Amino acid sequence: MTYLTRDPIVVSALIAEVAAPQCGGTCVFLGTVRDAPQDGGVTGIEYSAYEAMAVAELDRLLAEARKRWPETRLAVRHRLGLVPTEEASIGIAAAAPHRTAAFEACRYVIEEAKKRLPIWKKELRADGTALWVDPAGRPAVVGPEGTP
Amino acid sequence: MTYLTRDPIVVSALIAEVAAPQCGGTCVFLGTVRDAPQDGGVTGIEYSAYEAMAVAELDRLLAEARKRWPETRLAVRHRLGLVPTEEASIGIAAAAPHRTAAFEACRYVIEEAKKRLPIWKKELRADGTALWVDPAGRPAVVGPEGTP
Amino acid sequence: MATGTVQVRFFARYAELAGCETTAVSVAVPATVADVVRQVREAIPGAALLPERPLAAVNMRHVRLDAPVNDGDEVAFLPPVAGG
Amino acid sequence: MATGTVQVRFFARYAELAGCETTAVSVAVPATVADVVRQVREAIPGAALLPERPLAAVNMRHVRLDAPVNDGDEVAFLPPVAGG
Repeated sequence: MTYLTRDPIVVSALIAEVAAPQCGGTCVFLGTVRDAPQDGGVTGIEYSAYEAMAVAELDRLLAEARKRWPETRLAVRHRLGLVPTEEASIGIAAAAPHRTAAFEACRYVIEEAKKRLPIWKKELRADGTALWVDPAGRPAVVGPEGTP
Repeated sequence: MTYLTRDPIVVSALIAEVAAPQCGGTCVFLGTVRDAPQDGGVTGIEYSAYEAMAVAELDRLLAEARKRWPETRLAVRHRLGLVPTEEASIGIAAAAPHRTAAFEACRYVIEEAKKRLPIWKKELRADGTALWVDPAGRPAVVGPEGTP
Repeated sequence: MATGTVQVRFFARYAELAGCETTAVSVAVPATVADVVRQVREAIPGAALLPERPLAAVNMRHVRLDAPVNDGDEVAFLPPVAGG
Repeated sequence: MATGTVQVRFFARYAELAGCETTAVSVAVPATVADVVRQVREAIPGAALLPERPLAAVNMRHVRLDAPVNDGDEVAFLPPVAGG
């Protein structure tokens, strides 16, 4: 499974990956790089990862989601390298027989991805400066279950 | 706003409609026609609508969603006519500065659409028969707030 | 009592039962949706097969059966909805 | 007491602070992640700028600082994650 890519995320490809005749509901989430005019403008974010661990962690969290929502089909793509403003850094598709499972599984994957994927952002400001994003309020130590 | 279409729903067009530099999260829902092997196979669903009221009702429910999640941008497409198995009958995109609003607004729109849109399905079975879908347990009388 | 003319619309399975998609009925106004239902079930043979308490809309808004109906209103009888 | 060799990896801002992406340290085993942190902060000048209790992974799994570390393990120090 190719979770990590340096190319733009193609939503239709993600959807095609999870499509199945028994699935009546598909939920897709896209996380996009947003501008921050209050910070003088953001032109893009440079994403870097502990790639092997990010893949292992995605394997684990997708396995958890599939156990919790057994009939759900999931696909995830995280982009690395420079992602310009308004383009997607992460795309998740979840298809299930019924929509509740599709929404819940999709939400689970993005929430866990945010907490657990060893991926970092360097924000590129319009003035040419670059800044590591340190998510506010995130504890410095996270245990296997996300507990400090 | 063109909510109703007889053509396939193009997800990328829906996403483009809601994209904005201040939005960091986009949630998309697709409702697709699913096969039902236990019913001898479904080849498609013929959708018909009280079109003017479906448009008015979508105007109303999107206005409600925009009031409840003020910074959320929404787009909806409902397909009419014959929709073959595995193709989408409804597509919803919700983009917001933060993902919680995107997920919640998208979910609100599909739940309300299911309850309120004057749209009907005739299921086309593999054996050539056709059957109006009468959603089980749905009360025959629904008031303006969805109460019987 | 004044008499009003109401445009009635049937959809999906109800149009098949009624054998038509639209009709006009005269009702004593002020009337309610329930009055229109009764009138229609009596006037159109196939409409007697409609439920006594169908889902209804007046001027493109979902309403209860006790909602008022006035001259010129459009009253629609809607089978249980199944969009999406 | 036996001595083990542990591969250490730094990422993102921590790699900038440490001035390198990887290093190897010798620790008395059995050790904990906290032991490796102490060792690294002493051995590498820039690593003294790392937090005393960084987010860490052993063999590509998130662990607490009291997790065991053995000879040949890969220990990674991770700045607060910000994926998605």
